[in-house]
Amino acid sequence: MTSEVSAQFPVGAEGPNPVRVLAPDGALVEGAAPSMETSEIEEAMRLMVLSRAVDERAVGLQRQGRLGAYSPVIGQEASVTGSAMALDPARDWVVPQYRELPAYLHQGLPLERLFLQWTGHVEGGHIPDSVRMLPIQISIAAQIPQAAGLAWGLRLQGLDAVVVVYFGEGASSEGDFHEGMGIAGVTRAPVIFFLQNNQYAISTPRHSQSAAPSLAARGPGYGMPGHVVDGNDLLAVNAVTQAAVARARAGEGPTLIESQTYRMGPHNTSDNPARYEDPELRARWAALDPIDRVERYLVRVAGWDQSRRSELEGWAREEVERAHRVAMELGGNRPEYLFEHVYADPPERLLRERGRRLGGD
Amino acid sequence: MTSEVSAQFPVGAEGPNPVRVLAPDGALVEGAAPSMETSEIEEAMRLMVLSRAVDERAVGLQRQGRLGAYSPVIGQEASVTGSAMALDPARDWVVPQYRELPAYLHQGLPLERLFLQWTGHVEGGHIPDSVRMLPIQISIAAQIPQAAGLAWGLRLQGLDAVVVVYFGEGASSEGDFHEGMGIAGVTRAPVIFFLQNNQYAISTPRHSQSAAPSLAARGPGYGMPGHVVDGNDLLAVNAVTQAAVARARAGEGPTLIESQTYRMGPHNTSDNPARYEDPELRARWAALDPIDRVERYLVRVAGWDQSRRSELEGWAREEVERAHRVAMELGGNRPEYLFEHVYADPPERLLRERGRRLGGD
Amino acid sequence: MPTMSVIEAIRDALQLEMARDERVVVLGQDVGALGGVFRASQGLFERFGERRVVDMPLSEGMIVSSALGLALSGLVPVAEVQFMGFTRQAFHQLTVQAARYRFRSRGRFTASLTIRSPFGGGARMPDLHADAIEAQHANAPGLKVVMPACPYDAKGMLLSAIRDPDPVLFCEPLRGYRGWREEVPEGDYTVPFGQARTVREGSDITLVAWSAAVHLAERAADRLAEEGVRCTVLDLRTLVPLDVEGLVRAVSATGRCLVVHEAPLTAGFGAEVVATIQEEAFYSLDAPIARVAAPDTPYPPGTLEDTFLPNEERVCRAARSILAA
Amino acid sequence: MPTMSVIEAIRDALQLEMARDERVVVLGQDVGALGGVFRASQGLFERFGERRVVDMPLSEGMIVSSALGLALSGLVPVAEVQFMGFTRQAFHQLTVQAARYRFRSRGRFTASLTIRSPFGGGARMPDLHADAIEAQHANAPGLKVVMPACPYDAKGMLLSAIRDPDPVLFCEPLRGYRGWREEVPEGDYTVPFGQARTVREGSDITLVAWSAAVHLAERAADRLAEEGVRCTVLDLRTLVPLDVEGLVRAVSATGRCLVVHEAPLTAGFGAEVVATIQEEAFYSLDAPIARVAAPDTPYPPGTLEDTFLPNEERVCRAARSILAA
Ligand SMILES: Cc1ncc(C[n+]2csc(CCOP(=O)(O)OP(=O)(O)O)c2C)c(N)n1
Ligand SMILES: Cc1ncc(C[n+]2csc(CCOP(=O)(O)OP(=O)(O)O)c2C)c(N)n1
Ligand SMILES: [Mg+2]
Ligand SMILES: [Mg+2]
Repeated sequence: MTSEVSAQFPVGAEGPNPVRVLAPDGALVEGAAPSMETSEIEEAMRLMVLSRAVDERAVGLQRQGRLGAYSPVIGQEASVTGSAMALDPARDWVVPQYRELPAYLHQGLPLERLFLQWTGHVEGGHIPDSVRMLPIQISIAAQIPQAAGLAWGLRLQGLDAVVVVYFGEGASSEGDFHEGMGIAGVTRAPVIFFLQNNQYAISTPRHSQSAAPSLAARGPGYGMPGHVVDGNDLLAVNAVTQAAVARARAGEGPTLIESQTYRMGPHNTSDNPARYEDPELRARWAALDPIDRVERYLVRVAGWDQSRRSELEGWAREEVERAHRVAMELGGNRPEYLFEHVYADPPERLLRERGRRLGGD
Repeated sequence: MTSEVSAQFPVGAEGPNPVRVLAPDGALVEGAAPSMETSEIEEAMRLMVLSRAVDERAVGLQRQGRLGAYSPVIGQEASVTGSAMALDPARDWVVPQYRELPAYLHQGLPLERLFLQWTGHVEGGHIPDSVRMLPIQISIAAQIPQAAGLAWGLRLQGLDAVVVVYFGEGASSEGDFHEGMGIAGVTRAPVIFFLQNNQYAISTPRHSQSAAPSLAARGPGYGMPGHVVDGNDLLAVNAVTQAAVARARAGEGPTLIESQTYRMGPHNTSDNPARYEDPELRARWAALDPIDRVERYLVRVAGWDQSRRSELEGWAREEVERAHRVAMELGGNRPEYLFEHVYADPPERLLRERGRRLGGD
Repeated sequence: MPTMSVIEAIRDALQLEMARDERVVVLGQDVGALGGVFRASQGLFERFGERRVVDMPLSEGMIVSSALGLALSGLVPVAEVQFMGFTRQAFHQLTVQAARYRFRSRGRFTASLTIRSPFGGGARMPDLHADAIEAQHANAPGLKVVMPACPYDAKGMLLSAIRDPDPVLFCEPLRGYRGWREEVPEGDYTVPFGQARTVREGSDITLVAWSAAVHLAERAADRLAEEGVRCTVLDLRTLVPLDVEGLVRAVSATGRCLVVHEAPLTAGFGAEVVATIQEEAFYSLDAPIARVAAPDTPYPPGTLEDTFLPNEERVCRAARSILAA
Repeated sequence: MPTMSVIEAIRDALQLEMARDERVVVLGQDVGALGGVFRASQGLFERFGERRVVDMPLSEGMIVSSALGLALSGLVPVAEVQFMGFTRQAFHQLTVQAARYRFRSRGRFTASLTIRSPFGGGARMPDLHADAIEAQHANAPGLKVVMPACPYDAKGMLLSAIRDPDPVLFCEPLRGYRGWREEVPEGDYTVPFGQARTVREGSDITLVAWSAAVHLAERAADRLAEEGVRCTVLDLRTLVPLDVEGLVRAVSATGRCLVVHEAPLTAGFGAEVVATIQEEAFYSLDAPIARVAAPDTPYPPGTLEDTFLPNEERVCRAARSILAA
């Protein structure tokens, strides 16, 4: 009888090959063309190099106790930058998890505000009015259905905005992921679910997260396509995201993108990957550095030499110092901040307590 | 560039054709063989006819105010019976939603206990020790991840039990569904997710529930196969479930089955489908009555005539009366029940309150 | 003035506000063609169309989180969660995410969203449908928890809730959906939050309640009146914000107080009421404040509701012992 | 006798019980090779293997609901939810599903499951990691809520929790994970639920607290002692079951009481403590009971914790005004 019973939706042993545009040696793969102008790729380099400089500085500051927990982007710069640059910050939105620094900068968030975030200054979450992004989300996956609702709402208001929501492969296990995908599907909301599969959720490896060979396989279960992309390939990520943006903008609905990449740093500055990381896996990915790959491409097509990268790195270090300095000038939190922005119209009881606490000590 | 960007997991406009064994006229479809002996099919008839007799009586009783809300099975008898009969009640488990009466009976739950459930008697939820099923679940989808955990636990204990968990297409929108599928996938738990897509969740039509052409398409996203089956075809449902049971028993992991059927009755006895039901859709499904289809098959292969069905119906009515009578003999709830089985070891404070309340009024 | 039941008052508020403010969208399970399982949104789908009245998939988490997303986009969602107990499925989205957007973004983002949800006994609903969990939400700063007890308040407070720039959990007394008719003005009016309502005044004892329990307190007060006991009945109306001053005033005037609610005793909101009064009006108290609540058991099947829920007899008995103290 | 920190005591209880009872399985995020983000399960994976120490996917709902399923199958799961605030993601599975299986099945099924979860300030954790929401769980009949304050209790109460046939939310004081070393017996012992612990006795005022706040109460008591004030410090240990008798006894003896907790004031568990005392010991009270708690604001970033959380200064000041009353 089992011959009658065909599994209409069989599971392959392995996921599909990811979309790739740029080979690790910086050459375009056979038949591929870049989706970005050279000037845009140079802009991407700038964001990626800046991001890595922030990582370095932040880790240093954290060791000195001058910064709270910080989640380095290292290894995922192309994944974040390539996707973010498919957006138009003048109309599109970014909904963050917490490991997407270049995307925030591309949307227009000043770097100094991020230092405020990491030092635990309340102003860290205060996104300037002109910047289309939500605050960083620490409650894993909570932002996913919110992003779907945001996209749906923007469309209901006749705007042609697109929303990209970032999250990890860990986040994709939460019920919130399912609920966000579900509502985006039925409302055809212009949202792109950008899943950064960096192989770990703190110490938990990808295979403990789900038995699916590919997480992109979840798209069709919500009536949307699912793509797998080489997340260390700036141009592939950008191309796949551009296509998803076009689809969303045209009213054709949401897309799920699984960007396969690797977290080259610790989960955050209090984590020690030596306890759980697979050294072979790490070595394989280390050879696929996303910034080096783009640099090799620029060497090939735009006449870059080593000095260009060093110059950028120098600029980035200065920019990081500047931003850090500006952030520190704001000073620390003040007790009264605790009582601000709790409600538009705070209850009497809270006002009384405020008076007591701020008056008293 | 979009030519580079192939959707590895594209979404078809329509779902696949469901597995079918028995044509509406009661003939086997070309090349199909029944997965059940004729005697088993007669047993299935017994369960299905009994279920329908319960539906009729329960609706009547509810109108007289002698029963709480009741959710009729009508239209879904083959879907429930065919799947339940793939199980071995001596080792396998059923985890219910609430619309699977024949499955409970097949597991060995006495019908009288269900009358207790529907009249709101506390003993309604008291599953006898020998019966492998959890109590009916009213909180939609909450049972799904519990079933996965149950299956995982049985396997960890070296048992070769399989768990079938029932739920509706509405339930598949809850985060609980995702979480249950997820853990079953990674633990390869011996559980079958039996999704009864009866086209409505109260008034909400299937297409408002999800944009996926088929809900079975969700299987691969969790590393398990997804099947679509004609839920009004007893033999197809049984065959597909048997295969899934064999797979689970062999340690190969979980399966998702979408059984496409139709709720021919109201959502429950306080619902009025006239407000929302699509009459054409209803008419199409009305022609596909699952009991009639099996009867036609038995007429063809086992020499059944009209009298067999009438006899069964007579027996069923009597059995319903008997069960109802037995249930009523137990009497109503007694105040002390409120304080029983709250904790193995109730807090002092609760005992005091118990004394106060049971002593006082 | 027309008379309305609670459900009619709610429907009236919804249609008025949808007509007045284009940004208002209604979403929830079965709120469209069916008009809601209790008909709160009846007629809205036909009048305002499927873009503004949305049948949602069966997921409370999805309903609350996408309502939050809609609010972040600038719309004004009014979401229905079919039963208050099922707000637990959306607990983090409501009590943390919606409640803290303003704070976490220093005011850049606000969650101007209303969650309507019925609760409470009396209708003999199936398992898990009647749970009163208002206290669990009241411990979530950033969220407002409002609990009208009558049609007039239901309408005026729902209009306040929808217009409130912060998230509001609007809890509706299922028991009163079809009954409790009273005169309700046509057209626009609001009932402000944080102002308790004196239902009746009496000098012997103050009965404090909210939502359906207010009616129980009134009935008990009637019975006590026959025994010559004069009760003040205070309807808190909103738990957050809490009208501390009104509460203290009402209790100080009588020196005796009884709090009545449907939720289980331990950590129910009655505890907050008692704690607040005793902190603020200790020296006016002539007797210990008592609570009449459900016992610390799960919500039982309908036929055990009479044992589980507060009733007139239990309220009167508790009042008498306070008066005897 | 060896000395242990809170985390060592927890680890010791886990390994003892896993060795003693084969049915015990440990599950949670990062509990395997990493040994838990706070190392509570360090060494268990190596010793008991991946079938009994399971790294779970990132979903608290999944963790709690599959632990519940494991319990229904006859195993004895001990699940870690990385931070108590994230039990909200599993709220209905914990506060309804696990809490009511016994009741709903008339005892056929029980949820012998323990959820361990750290909480509380002092460690300057990121946003949303320190929330104290014990009161929200305490309003869920069927669930037990236990909150040890010291290594000795952490070990003995965890052993009680695992052996308890009912679901237990075991809340761990993050602040004391590495500190608060004290002598803890090797081997098996249990600390029963529902028995408050008298940390010190004094005749002027009773400070009531649980979990980390007990240490704060002790430090405040030290300071007050310098002013000649003798404090009783009572550690409730478990909120459900609540040791009503012990609480009443301790407060009656001094006639004055202050409750200290980290959760926001409104509808925090302090309200229940105050309400219970004033119901049961009204005539022994010489002054209103006060609560020192967090204000009704969201949990702020770490550097605002000092403004947000109760501290010695605030506890002493409140105690002094009670004594002056
Ligand atoms: C709801 C919730 N559960 C648990 C945590 C603790 N936690 C913080 S980060 C993290 C892992 C996230 O993994 P992933 O989504 O893959 O993102 P990545 O850090 O790898 O970028 C966990 C478990 C949390 N912050 N929120
Ligand atoms: C968590 C939760 N949300 C809402 C409800 C109210 N409700 C009861 S049945 C139902 C529809 C269920 O639809 P489906 O899962 O398709 O099962 P069906 O009734 O069609 O068999 C709803 C919304 C509930 N009981 N539980
Ligand atoms: Mg990750
Ligand atoms: Mg259905």
